[in-house]
Amino acid sequence: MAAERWEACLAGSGGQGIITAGVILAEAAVLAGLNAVQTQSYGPESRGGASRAEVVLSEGEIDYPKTTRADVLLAMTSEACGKYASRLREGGLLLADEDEVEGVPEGDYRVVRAPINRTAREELKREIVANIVALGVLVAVTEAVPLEALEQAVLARVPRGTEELNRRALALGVEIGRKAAQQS
Amino acid sequence: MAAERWEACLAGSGGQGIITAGVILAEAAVLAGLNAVQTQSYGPESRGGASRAEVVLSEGEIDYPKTTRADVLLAMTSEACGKYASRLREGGLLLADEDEVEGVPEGDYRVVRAPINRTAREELKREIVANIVALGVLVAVTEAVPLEALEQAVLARVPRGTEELNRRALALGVEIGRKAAQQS
Amino acid sequence: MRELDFLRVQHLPHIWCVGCGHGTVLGAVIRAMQKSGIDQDRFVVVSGIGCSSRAVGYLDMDGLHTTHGRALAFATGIKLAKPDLKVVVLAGDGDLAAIGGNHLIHAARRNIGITTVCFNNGIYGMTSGQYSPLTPAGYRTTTSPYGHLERDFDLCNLVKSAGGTYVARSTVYHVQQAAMFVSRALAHDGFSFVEVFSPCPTYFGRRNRMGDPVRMMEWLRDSTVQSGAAARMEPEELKGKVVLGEFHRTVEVPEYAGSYREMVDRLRAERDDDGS
Amino acid sequence: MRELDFLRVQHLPHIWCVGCGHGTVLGAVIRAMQKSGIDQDRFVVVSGIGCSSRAVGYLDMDGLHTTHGRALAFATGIKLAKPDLKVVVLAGDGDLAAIGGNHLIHAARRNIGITTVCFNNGIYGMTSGQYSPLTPAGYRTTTSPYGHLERDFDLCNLVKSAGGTYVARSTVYHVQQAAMFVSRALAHDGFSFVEVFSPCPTYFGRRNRMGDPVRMMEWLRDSTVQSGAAARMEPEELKGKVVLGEFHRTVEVPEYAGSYREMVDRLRAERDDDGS
Amino acid sequence: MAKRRAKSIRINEVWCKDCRICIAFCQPAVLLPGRGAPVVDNLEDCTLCMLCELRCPDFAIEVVEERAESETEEKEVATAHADAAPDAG
Amino acid sequence: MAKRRAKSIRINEVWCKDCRICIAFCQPAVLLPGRGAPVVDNLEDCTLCMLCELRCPDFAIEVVEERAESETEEKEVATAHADAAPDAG
Amino acid sequence: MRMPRLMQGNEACVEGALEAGLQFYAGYPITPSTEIAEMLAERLPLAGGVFIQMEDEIAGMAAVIGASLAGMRAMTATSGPGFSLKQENLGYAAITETPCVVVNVQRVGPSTGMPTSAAQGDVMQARWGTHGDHPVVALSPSSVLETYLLTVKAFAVADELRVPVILLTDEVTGHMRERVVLPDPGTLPRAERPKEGKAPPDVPPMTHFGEGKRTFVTGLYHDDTGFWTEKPAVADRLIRRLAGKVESRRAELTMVDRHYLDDAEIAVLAYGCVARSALRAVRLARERGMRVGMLRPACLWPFPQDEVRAIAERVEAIVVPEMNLGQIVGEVERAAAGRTRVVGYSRVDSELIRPEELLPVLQEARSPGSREAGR
Amino acid sequence: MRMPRLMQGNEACVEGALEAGLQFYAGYPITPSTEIAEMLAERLPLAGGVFIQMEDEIAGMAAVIGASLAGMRAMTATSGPGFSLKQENLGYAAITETPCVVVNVQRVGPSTGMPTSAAQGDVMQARWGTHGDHPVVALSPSSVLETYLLTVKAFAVADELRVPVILLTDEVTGHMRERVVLPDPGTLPRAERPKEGKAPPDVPPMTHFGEGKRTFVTGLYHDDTGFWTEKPAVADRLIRRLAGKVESRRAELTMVDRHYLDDAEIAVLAYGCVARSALRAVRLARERGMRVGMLRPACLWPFPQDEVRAIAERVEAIVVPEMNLGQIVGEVERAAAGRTRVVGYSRVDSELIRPEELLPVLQEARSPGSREAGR
Ligand SMILES: Cc1ncc(C[n+]2csc(CCOP(=O)(O)OP(=O)(O)O)c2C)c(N)n1
Ligand SMILES: Cc1ncc(C[n+]2csc(CCOP(=O)(O)OP(=O)(O)O)c2C)c(N)n1
Ligand code: SF4
Ligand code: SF4
Ligand code: SF4
Ligand code: SF4
Repeated sequence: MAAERWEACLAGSGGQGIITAGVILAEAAVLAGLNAVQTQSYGPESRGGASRAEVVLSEGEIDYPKTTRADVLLAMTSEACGKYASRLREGGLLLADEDEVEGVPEGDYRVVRAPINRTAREELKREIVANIVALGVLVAVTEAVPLEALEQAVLARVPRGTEELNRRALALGVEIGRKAAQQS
Repeated sequence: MAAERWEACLAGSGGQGIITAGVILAEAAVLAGLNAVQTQSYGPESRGGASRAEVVLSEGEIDYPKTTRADVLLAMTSEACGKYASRLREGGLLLADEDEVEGVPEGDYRVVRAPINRTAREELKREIVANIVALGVLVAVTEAVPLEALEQAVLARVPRGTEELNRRALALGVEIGRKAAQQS
Repeated sequence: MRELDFLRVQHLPHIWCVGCGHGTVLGAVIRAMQKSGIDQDRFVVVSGIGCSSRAVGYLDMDGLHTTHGRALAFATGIKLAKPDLKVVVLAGDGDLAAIGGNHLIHAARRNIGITTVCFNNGIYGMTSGQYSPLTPAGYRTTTSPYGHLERDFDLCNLVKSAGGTYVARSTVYHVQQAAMFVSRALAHDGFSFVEVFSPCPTYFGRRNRMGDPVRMMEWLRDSTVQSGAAARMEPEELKGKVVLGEFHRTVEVPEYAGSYREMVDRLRAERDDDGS
Repeated sequence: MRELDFLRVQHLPHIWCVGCGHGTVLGAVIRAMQKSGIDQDRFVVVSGIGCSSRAVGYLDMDGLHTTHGRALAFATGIKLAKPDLKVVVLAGDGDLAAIGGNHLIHAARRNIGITTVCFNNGIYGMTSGQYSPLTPAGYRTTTSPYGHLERDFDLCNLVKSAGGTYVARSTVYHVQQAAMFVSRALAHDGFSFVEVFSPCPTYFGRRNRMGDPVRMMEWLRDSTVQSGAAARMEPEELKGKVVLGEFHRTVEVPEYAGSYREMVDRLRAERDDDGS
Repeated sequence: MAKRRAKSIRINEVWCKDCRICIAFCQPAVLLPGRGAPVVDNLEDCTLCMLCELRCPDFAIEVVEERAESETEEKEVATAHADAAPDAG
Repeated sequence: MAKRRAKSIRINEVWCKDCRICIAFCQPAVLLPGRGAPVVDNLEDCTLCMLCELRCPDFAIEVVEERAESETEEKEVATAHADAAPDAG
Repeated sequence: MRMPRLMQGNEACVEGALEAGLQFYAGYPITPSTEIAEMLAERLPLAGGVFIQMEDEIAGMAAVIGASLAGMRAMTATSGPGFSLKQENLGYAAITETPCVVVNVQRVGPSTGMPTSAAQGDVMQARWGTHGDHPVVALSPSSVLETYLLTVKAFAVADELRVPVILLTDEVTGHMRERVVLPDPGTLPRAERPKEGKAPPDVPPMTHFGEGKRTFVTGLYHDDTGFWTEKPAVADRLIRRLAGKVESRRAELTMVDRHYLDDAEIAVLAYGCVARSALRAVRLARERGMRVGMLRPACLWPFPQDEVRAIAERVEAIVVPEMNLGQIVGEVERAAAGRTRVVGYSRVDSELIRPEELLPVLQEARSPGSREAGR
Repeated sequence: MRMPRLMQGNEACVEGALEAGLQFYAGYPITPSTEIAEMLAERLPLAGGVFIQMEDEIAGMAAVIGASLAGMRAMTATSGPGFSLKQENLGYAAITETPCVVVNVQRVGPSTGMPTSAAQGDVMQARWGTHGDHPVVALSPSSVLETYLLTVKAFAVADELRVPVILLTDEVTGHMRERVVLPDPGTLPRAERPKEGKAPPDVPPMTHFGEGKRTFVTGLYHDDTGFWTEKPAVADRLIRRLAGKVESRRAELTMVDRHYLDDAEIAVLAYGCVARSALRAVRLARERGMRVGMLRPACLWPFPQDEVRAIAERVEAIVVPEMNLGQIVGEVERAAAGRTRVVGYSRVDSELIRPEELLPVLQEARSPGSREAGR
């Protein structure tokens, strides 16, 4: 769990639910008693262009609300990966979609790849829950927030009637996340 | 004729052509090679409320454009007279309509009364030229500008077809002005 | 004169010029208000900026003299905040149709319960005689010294097309009709609009050889025709005439402020039901 | 595709969402322009702010992307300065009818030679889905979460009442008709206005169970009726249907920029005569 | 009912701006131009059409009907009040 | 005149956003959904109604007529140009 | 104290407004303020209030004033372009002493600029945007919680002083989500509008439409009865009272946070979202052994000139980082009046200033000449 | 040199505009600027130009920008309320670098205020009235002749720098009639709009609609081709260049009159109509043996800070009389930066400041404490 200050940058393209994922992560942190700030960046073409969410967690005060030296970067597309990898702190974690992200830039960080989109598409038949799968992966690998808090936060935010789907997405995410972490 | 700085304040009510009179006086001065500034003050109800024109003449530069210690006050109504008499310099000239202005405030100035409106109404049958009569009176008494310049300025500004009427108004004004000056 | 009961007499005589029609329109409005039976203290009169807009200052009731063109937008706030008040907008053609044109069509579209009386003199009086969107083509104003090139709005038609549900036109020459239309407008639940031709002898008149107030009244008499008569006239005969009358009246459209209140009540009732 | 000749292809794909009708309207406009025979370099396209207003950026010609709602006012300046240019305004219903409503009715009143194409999606797309003056009553938007209470404008009728001299309506479903109307509008000398329904699946659609672009196209097909057919239908049948077609076309009113030029020429000729 | 006739026509000379609209459109020519305000010439011809009062832009003319005694009294007060501050605004 | 038929239907996969309008309203069902863009299924049924091209919001589908050789060449250039900068804007 | 929750800045503004008793909202959508309207469209009817989306921002401001004069607590929210359009009617609210709250969630200008990015470019406009002299109160929060608190405060000040109050936030603060623990409902001070007999000498009692008082309101100069006048003496009294009622409460309105100032050689003055960057920069600088402190004004107008002057006496330099080309830095210069060096730092490329980029600026401020400060 | 004639300030503005090659006017009537529109309605068609009265001030500003982009020299004139409404599109002109002239004949504000009376209440608004950072050039004449000269100048600066230029006059100067001797036609410098190959590095060449250049213009941040962009580096470059092109020409734009400053102990800084009162006051003071001088800036924005700073070094106090509650005095304070005392004097009752009333202020400035300065 985050102690001093823990930063995550979640990046992908509009429509992938990246910002929702950021919000859920921050909400999970709040449920777990942490301080949290979530910010975002988007263009006018929010429905297609690049999209980025940043989450900062801490047990204490959070002054600067954006990431400076991210502990984790979740990259859902190659573009996002190329653009934000430099934001990772030394020894940070780059979590990349196994299929979508081609060629990870060199750097002093740990790389974990997981089939996030593929799992959503093939196992869950709903690409739209890739963001929840990603959250599962991210928390499984980083333990940034307790899994119960994360599940609670997911269920509180997803549309009624989709709880079961999202619960499964999260569970699968955690599963592939653990597997990937071991392999890396 | 004005040397250093000569100030006139022309006051009456909207619709009396007070501002036009001020403009003509200033134009006459320019024709005569003097420097001149004319300013005015009016309310939204310009067609009835109080109306005031100020004219400053000089052979040199005119800095402050309004009257401070007027050499002449032309008062076409009692209200105007009461309101502005205090602006006259010591030894200045108060030129008041003989019929319209009742009760001139006490002060250290010369008072000349002339039947301005009455002349326009009765002799000329056109109350609207009272302002031109007034100009005739004013210049006859003060010699602020040469009469030829004044006539030229009047004729340049009045509507086409009314030249004769205005010429007569001016002449009558000069006449009653001279008469009044002698009597005062 | 009963009218004086509705006036802040301490501020009379008003600022309007000799023969200006605005005082006559104001009188007609007062008589319509008095006839309505609505308590003097339930009215709020709202205006913009212009000679005509000063009318609200003379009325002895709640009054709001706003910024130029915005009367209907302010009035919309008042009506929604206190739907029980009778909100009446009094303003000029420049105010309502030039700078304020957008608020006019949107208030009409919403069918919000505001009665609007347009003092139409076809000119900007307050600023000394420039053309307005109601200046008829060909006339002279200080900004159309060679004759006006633009067409004027048929304001009643515009308001109707925008959604107004009571629309009528008269003149100060036809002062009794004008008062009658205003009184029907006040009785109407929805956006009601009465255009009253009101001469500006000082600026419109003088520039167009009608400087005499009486001449302007004659012009109003001679250049207008009642809708009933107009219906029986040939297009040729109607040329250059403006039609007076009631052009539109419907009660089928719900008034906006009322609809909003209903929605609020419904939602709160639903919520309370949920809660219990 | 010939359309590409009129596009700044280096900036494609455009920013519009999956299934957004704006690209379709743009295509229709391009084809009408190409059909008009007017040189590409004689067009100036002007817009306000909104998803639709971005259209002018994609057109490979003189283009002006102005402030929200003001396209027609800017366009008026251009047209008067260079009457020979073909000035075309492309903008959304929010831009033209909400904040820009006043400029719309005044441009129509003056009958200035500007062709206006309204991309009507009944919503504010750019700001993510609030109601517009063209949102039909009852529909849901982010600012009418309980169903919209206001009525929408009949924009064609409004423009006609304001003085527009060519007025027509179509949809992107009826894309060929839309292009035909735009092409007639371009040929018209005066203020011409074409309203084209253009779906916003992202915001209008999703909130109203029509998130799928195909569903929105079906809705356009099923909720509209051609004016010819409408004339033969009972009021009952017409309920809830929007009529498409050409509603107004007259050549009797002089175009404003041309009239102004004529006046200038006449005055200068008179002065020169005086001088000689 | 007795024939209605005017008891008096009162003109508020402070408010009247002498536009002469009342005079011009009075069918029986009851009113005549005066100095600064109309004067009542032949009251007896007045048909009580009230148009002079209704059209007066300045609330300056009032046609008082013969019978309307009580109402008239009331107004007297208001008019007096008005005169008290003729130059405001 | 020979019967007009489609030579090809070209889809610009970079511009296409997969809205599927072209597919839904093609009467003879020439097009089918694909991965991210429509695929041409039975070109021979195409009636050259052109509605897919006209309605496409993304200038991403072009129906090329059998005869219109020369015009086609021209377009090739423009399309290539377009592809060159797919991510601007 | 309520449960902790993650809340968006714009949402906190909505919660604050409702807590303050908001009854009326009229506005026109614009990024990045729109969430405020959207949430209120849902919440206000349930609270018995009124939400309306008007035809434009001018109308939104007008309707707000109308509703306020009819007795409702009223507000609008917008961003740069809309704020420009509201200026005329903002001046009307000032001269008619109509309480209301105007939220400006700042984005990059001028003109349409960059609609989805943050800036602080409207700070001077908030002070001077409408024509003529007029009083202004503008509050600028740095966090989600403070957005809530200052919204409540804005209504209190508006009602108490009968002034329009501007809540000047920005895209970062407005869109940021942050853990907050809101105070219990009803615990924050609320003001009433001054009533007959209970009004301070410089704020006239307020009567509303529909109360039978025959209230007359005009944007012309007016006397105590509300009626228009052109009398110079009355005009003079009115305009000086309007300015004076805010000016004389400068001390009460001033809200400043102080950090590490006791031994500071360099002070940073920052506000809004940039204060977050600045505070971190100050901490980083302290880690590096620099004696840097910080002053954060939460009320920008009236400007806390006395506080700045006091600090100027004691430090070697005041550094003012802003997301504009230098606006508040001018006020700091004025207040400092030569007592210390004032160093501006501008970032105007739409990105939030990063703490690290301030470190060299602080360094340079301490020993000028070592590098070109600012950009 | 032409014949001497009596000319009104607003008329001089018209004559200056026509001399500068004005071809297009769009506006909306408002006192006390209306004469400008009225005269142009008569004159422009005869000059082959276009006059149009638009539906409101917003539209007037828009049409002016449209016409300018189509190649015409264009202007509009207004007063306070209209100036507030034009702000959004003024910012548009700034970011799109569209040359145009906006005349504001100031009257008493805020809001409708006192429409027929003079004030200087829009000076800060002229600088900061629109949202976002933007460059501003504002000229302020003190006489009828100078109204003519500065109008010509305004067009020259607008064309040369591709900026909107504000001519900030006032009811006194606009309505005053004064003897003038205009320079011969064609003798004053006129600038051309920068053309390809002949443009300075910081002002891009201008192409107009209808020239076959497929010009694209937007109020969004844009790159060198004019197309919108969200790239921070491009945005940064654009906004800094826009501000820089005016800032870097501060020296050329500065126009100051100096009177009796050589031996002055007290300096008066005054502009617009008040400079006339101040100059007389200075002369009266000199008659009384006081060593008083005067600095009159004719260009208010950019503000002549270097000139003020230089004087601040030498005098005991700078007195700044204004017909507002103190606007330019703030700039003077900032420029003086503690080097001298700065004393504001406000008159806000709609009357032009009288020379006599400044004498005690000057007295007090010399020996503070003898009376309460200012009001
Ligand atoms: C924003 C703004 N623009 C312009 C003006 C100047 N102005 C005052 S009244 C008016 C027009 C008045 O015309 P109208 O509404 O027809 O009323 P009238 O005076 O003719 O009765 C104008 C342009 C203003 N006060 N505010
Ligand atoms: C003055 C101003 N107000 C508000 C906005 C925000 N805004 C941008 S586009 C828009 C509405 C867009 O709707 P529409 O014109 O219908 O176009 P669409 O996006 O639906 O195509 C709004 C409100 C703005 N840019 N400027
Ligand atoms: S100027 Fe015209 S509208 Fe105004 S008061 Fe005079 S007559 Fe009436
Ligand atoms: S938001 Fe709507 S209008 Fe905008 S691009 Fe998307 S679909 Fe089109
Ligand atoms: S109508 Fe009224 S103002 Fe006119 S003359 Fe008659 S009484 Fe006097
Ligand atoms: S009431 Fe009729 S008849 Fe009698 S004086 Fe008046 S206008 Fe004449």
